[in-house]
Amino acid sequence: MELSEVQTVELLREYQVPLPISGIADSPDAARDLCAEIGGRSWVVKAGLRPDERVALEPRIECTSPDAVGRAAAALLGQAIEVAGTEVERALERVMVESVGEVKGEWYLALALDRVSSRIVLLGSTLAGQAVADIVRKAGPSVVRESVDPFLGLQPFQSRRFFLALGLPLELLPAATTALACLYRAFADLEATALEVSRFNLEGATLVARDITILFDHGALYRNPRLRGMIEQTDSTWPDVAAAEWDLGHVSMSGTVGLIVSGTALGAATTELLAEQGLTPRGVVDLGTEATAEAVMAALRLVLSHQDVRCVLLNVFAGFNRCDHVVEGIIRTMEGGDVVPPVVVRLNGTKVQEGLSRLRESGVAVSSTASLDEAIAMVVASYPDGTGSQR
Amino acid sequence: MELSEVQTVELLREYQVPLPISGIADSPDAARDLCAEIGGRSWVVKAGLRPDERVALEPRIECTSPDAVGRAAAALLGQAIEVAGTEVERALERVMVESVGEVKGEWYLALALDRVSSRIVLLGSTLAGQAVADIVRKAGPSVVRESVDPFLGLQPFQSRRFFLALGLPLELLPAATTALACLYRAFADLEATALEVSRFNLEGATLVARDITILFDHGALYRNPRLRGMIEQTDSTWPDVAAAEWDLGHVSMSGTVGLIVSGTALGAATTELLAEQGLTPRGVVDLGTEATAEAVMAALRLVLSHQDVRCVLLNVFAGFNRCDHVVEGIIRTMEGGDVVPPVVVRLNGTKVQEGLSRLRESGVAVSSTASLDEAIAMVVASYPDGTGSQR
Amino acid sequence: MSILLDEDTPVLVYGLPGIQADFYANVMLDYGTKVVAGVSPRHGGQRVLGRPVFTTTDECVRETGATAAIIFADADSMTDAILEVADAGIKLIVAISQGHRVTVWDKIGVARFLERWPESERPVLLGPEASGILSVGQAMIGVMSPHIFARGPVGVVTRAASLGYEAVARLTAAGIGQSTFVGLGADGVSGTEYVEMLAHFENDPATEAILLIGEPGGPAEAEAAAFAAGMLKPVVTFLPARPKPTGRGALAERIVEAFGDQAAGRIRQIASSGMIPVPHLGELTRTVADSLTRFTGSGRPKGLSQ
Amino acid sequence: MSILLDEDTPVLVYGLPGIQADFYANVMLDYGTKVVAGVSPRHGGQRVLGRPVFTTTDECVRETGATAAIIFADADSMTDAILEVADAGIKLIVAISQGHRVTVWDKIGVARFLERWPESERPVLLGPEASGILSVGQAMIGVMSPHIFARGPVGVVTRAASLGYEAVARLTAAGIGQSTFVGLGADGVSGTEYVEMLAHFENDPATEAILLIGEPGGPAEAEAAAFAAGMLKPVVTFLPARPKPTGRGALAERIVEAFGDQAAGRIRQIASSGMIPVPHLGELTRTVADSLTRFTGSGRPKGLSQ
Repeated sequence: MELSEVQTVELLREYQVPLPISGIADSPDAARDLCAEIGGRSWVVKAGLRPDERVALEPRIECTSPDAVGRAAAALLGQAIEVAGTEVERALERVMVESVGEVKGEWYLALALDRVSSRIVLLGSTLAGQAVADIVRKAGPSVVRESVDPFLGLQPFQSRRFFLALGLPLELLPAATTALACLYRAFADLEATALEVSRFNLEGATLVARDITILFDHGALYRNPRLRGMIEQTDSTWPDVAAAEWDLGHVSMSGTVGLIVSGTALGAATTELLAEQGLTPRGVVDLGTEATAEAVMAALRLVLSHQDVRCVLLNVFAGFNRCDHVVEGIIRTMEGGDVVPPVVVRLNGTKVQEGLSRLRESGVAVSSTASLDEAIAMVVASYPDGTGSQR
Repeated sequence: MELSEVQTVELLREYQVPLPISGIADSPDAARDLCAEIGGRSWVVKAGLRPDERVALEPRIECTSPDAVGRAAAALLGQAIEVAGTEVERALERVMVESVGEVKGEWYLALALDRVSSRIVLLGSTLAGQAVADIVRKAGPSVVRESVDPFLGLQPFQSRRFFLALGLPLELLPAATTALACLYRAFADLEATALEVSRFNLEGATLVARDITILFDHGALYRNPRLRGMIEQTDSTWPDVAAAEWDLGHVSMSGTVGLIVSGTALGAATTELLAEQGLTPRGVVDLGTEATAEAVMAALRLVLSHQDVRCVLLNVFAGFNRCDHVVEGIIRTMEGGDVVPPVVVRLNGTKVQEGLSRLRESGVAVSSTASLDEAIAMVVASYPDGTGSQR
Repeated sequence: MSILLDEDTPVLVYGLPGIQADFYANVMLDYGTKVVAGVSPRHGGQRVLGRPVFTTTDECVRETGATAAIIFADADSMTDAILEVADAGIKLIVAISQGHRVTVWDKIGVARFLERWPESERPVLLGPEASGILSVGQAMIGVMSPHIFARGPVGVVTRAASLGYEAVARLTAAGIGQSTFVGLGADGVSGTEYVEMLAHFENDPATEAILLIGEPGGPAEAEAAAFAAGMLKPVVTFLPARPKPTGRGALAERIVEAFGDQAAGRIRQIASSGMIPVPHLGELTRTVADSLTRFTGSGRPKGLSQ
Repeated sequence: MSILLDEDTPVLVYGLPGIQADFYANVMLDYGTKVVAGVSPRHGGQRVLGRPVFTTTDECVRETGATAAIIFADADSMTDAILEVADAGIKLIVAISQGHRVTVWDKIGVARFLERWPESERPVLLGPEASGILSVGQAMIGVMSPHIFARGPVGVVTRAASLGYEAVARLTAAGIGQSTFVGLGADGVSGTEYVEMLAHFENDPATEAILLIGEPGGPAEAEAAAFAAGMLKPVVTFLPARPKPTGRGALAERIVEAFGDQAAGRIRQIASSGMIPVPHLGELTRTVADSLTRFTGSGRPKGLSQ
């Protein structure tokens, strides 16, 4: 789960994180005029109002004059963005303009939950503005890290050690320690799984945290209605909203099979079996371990929302899941009509007999089996021209 | 540091602790009329507006009719109370009336910091309304206890185990667990050292926490301006306020020597030496480990505020304290005049030579020595009629 | 023989009575598990499935001598339930969260809590969101479907529940039975790791080979590979690559993989894998069968099963 | 000889430069203490008293090999400073709080933090609000006034700073010297207890008797009494009774005394005290002198001093 940059800034401001001054504009002229209002020596124009914009567009355009800001805004505004996980396109209607001071130093900071050691990892690098993968590759050993005990939280002495190792000037330590304490507090309070500050800048005499990403796990959302509300605000992330609502995992891919599974690892193994047959999923939806009929219905709606899905494969090996509950969701969806592509159902595990019997008795038009190999064969058979033609 | 009952209730209400309905009255009639307003089957009249009232007066009068409430209020109002640690008397001006429902069960609960194990002790007993010393004596092994890890806080399972062992009915566990979680949160949040609920009652179908005491250490006050403010509101606790202001410890006793020491243990040993001579302190003020001249002045003011002090003994063996700083405070106090009783100064340790020289050079009228035995002899000599006559 | 669990292990069901707890307690009983009692803060004093229900785990352990537990709890009550069960001295805990998933922060808090015990005394925690443990033909503590298992020489340890079942079903269909199946639970935050299970399987006379199912590139898998290199028994691994989420969804994982507390070890260990990889699901049974013919430990004959 | 500290122990001064740190670092240096460096988050890179100042304790330990530390810090910074010093591997820590007292909650947090080390590796923490440690004629880490000490056979351990000095001054005046003086700090929350020091003194060839100064009826004193019963060397105790505060000021103490984690042990141990009590301060030197004549351990002659 990800927030837009505007939402991120709104949240972090409450934690007294030192953030850049910014504004929002809906036209090139408005963007240009913003520069005088927000001040600064240079500016960054961003498509920061929806989470998916970060992915779809160049995330930031640096400008050294108000006119350049206007041109950057013009280049962005009106561009078409595919709503993530759907085929719907919409135009970019607003841009965000951030003021930048005289940059005298730049660092990269991130906090992440380390599930293996039950600690929080704090890491930093001088490679500001780069992706963590690049930082790993380029700066491996020079990356600075601290391990934080969740029972104690980040201690000031750790912050000082961290920033000194990153080469921050001594006189900035108190301000940097305070800023990092605010970031840590937000991270812990919001139960985030990762928080990245791509640019932790010294501008003039001031520290500014820029280009921030916060990620959350599904679990954290039900406990934090405000975060949930923020994610729901953005219609563009409908798959994310559905995923949060029904605890579904969701990954978009480029194929034509709409794949629904119980568990990401089963999804991975099923994807490999499909690949053996020349097939790729369009998307993989993970029902998790305790899917209700309603969750199954939402999962089917989610894969069917991709118009290029040619076949649906639902592969559930039930433990805590129950085949009878899954079947209930399938029947209700099929009876609701409008399901065009063929649907293959593979069920095994808890209540498999009850599930398969009920499905067959219902008379809905699905192929069903308890064997995954048979199910894969049924999917292949649903491509009358062979699977090679699938895009 | 202790709060009045009204202040305690005001604080705990913010933590959603289930508290009795109560009101404040300044006349017997008003107290009687309050009964109808606050409802209830019976009432308790208390002198609950200042912390020292708990000590000076019968803490609570139980009444079964509004008329009885009026009579109880009449008995209390206008009574003279000695302001703790001073000879000033003042009249009780207001009483607190609490509504009581149909009491179906009563328990005693307390939370306290266990410095030895670095844990928080939760204890409970069925001997509601009794002093902890009596509970220890009467109920020793039947007392129920839980040990709480400060890093984890009180866990619901511990509350359930605790209340079950106390014999609470199963159906009350959720409400009792919630109430105790609120109490624990207040305890931890306010950094209290002890929190006692003398009566944790089941009244009708509701749990009510009554007759609550919260204690704080000096250290916690500087971090919590609100608490500090509450304590300062009540002029009656001037010694406490002075103690908090200068980090002084203060104990009232019944003798005539105004004793100022560096450290409670040195105070205890000095008291024993005085006792050998037939003398008892009127009060013992502890300067602690880092007394400034101002703190010494406050300590002298504090012991001199007792009009029955016949001699002042200041006994400092300095380590982190410094004799030169202590002497500064003595000289400034003596030069300010109005010091009637003889003052004996014993100094040793850090900067003792500088301190004693400066004191002698100043010419202020005190006897001084580096030896405690000599100092005790000087105190004895200041009782011209012998120490047997001291009161 | 088996690891951690057999037909004499006394098991308590936390959350019994309850819809899910009732259902799976019945499955467990049918399979021969020695379910001795239920624990429910709200239903103490009742009897369910012919067993007493206690209000606290402490009391239950005192009265029944239970040494293992399965917990059915909502995400919001899960931390409290695990702490209660661990605090009562239970050393084998399967945790099944109902409804919402337990937050990763809660899971980390529980794992951090378990550090209060030295490693040798620390409870084994499977979950939250685990499948549980099943010693074939003896007992089950979990939410598996017992009909897919058959007795035999393969120990199975998996983080993935469904894929673990899939693997077991394939083994059984191919005539390769299992000794004990252990589902560690998703996310890898429980504090109980593959390595601990590998050590148990290595010492279990009934186990001749181990199938480990996980994720490629994870630090726990790397640690397991290093451990497996020193084992007598073959360890077969199936680590299907998961589709990477688009966007920056995997930021935390990438950071921890690169810089987590185990990261340095991971890089060292990946080079020297002591495990036999399964290329894809279709090859699983063949790879396991091959590995069984390799094992000659304990002086027993090589062979598929015995 | 001495315990924990001698003239070769490399000591860092956290909070140097600083008014109090400067003053006591000078006293320590004058006494012969091997002060190697200062640590100050704000003054790294400077030189003070001819020693380098580092920004972090980590760096200081790496560069100077310091193994002991004295911390001068405000109440609000004390927890952070102690954690920093302990995290850097320092095993003897004296903490002196400046200005306000450290809250009891903070002290408990620090003591709880130190539990991450097994007991045998846990740092010795004297304080916050301690006097420190002084090995007579060798070195001092603390805020004592060295002129009151004289070399001799009595180990002193005290929670009370001033009363400890008073006792030492009386011993010195009576011709009875000291080996090492240890001020544990007030409140008894540091996690370092009398018992640990008694064990050190028992093994120290220079110590023939121990003087323990504390409070009557405390659980730590009771634990010490039980330990002393098994020691070869005599333990003299001076436990003056403090005036009880009026009102309910001592509620926490009363609760913990009766029901704290150590309370059960306390009741058991009070009955069998292995310590020799000092009736009042005037009797202190005589009681200690008497105890010295009793000690015959290590094959050395009995005697007041040697």
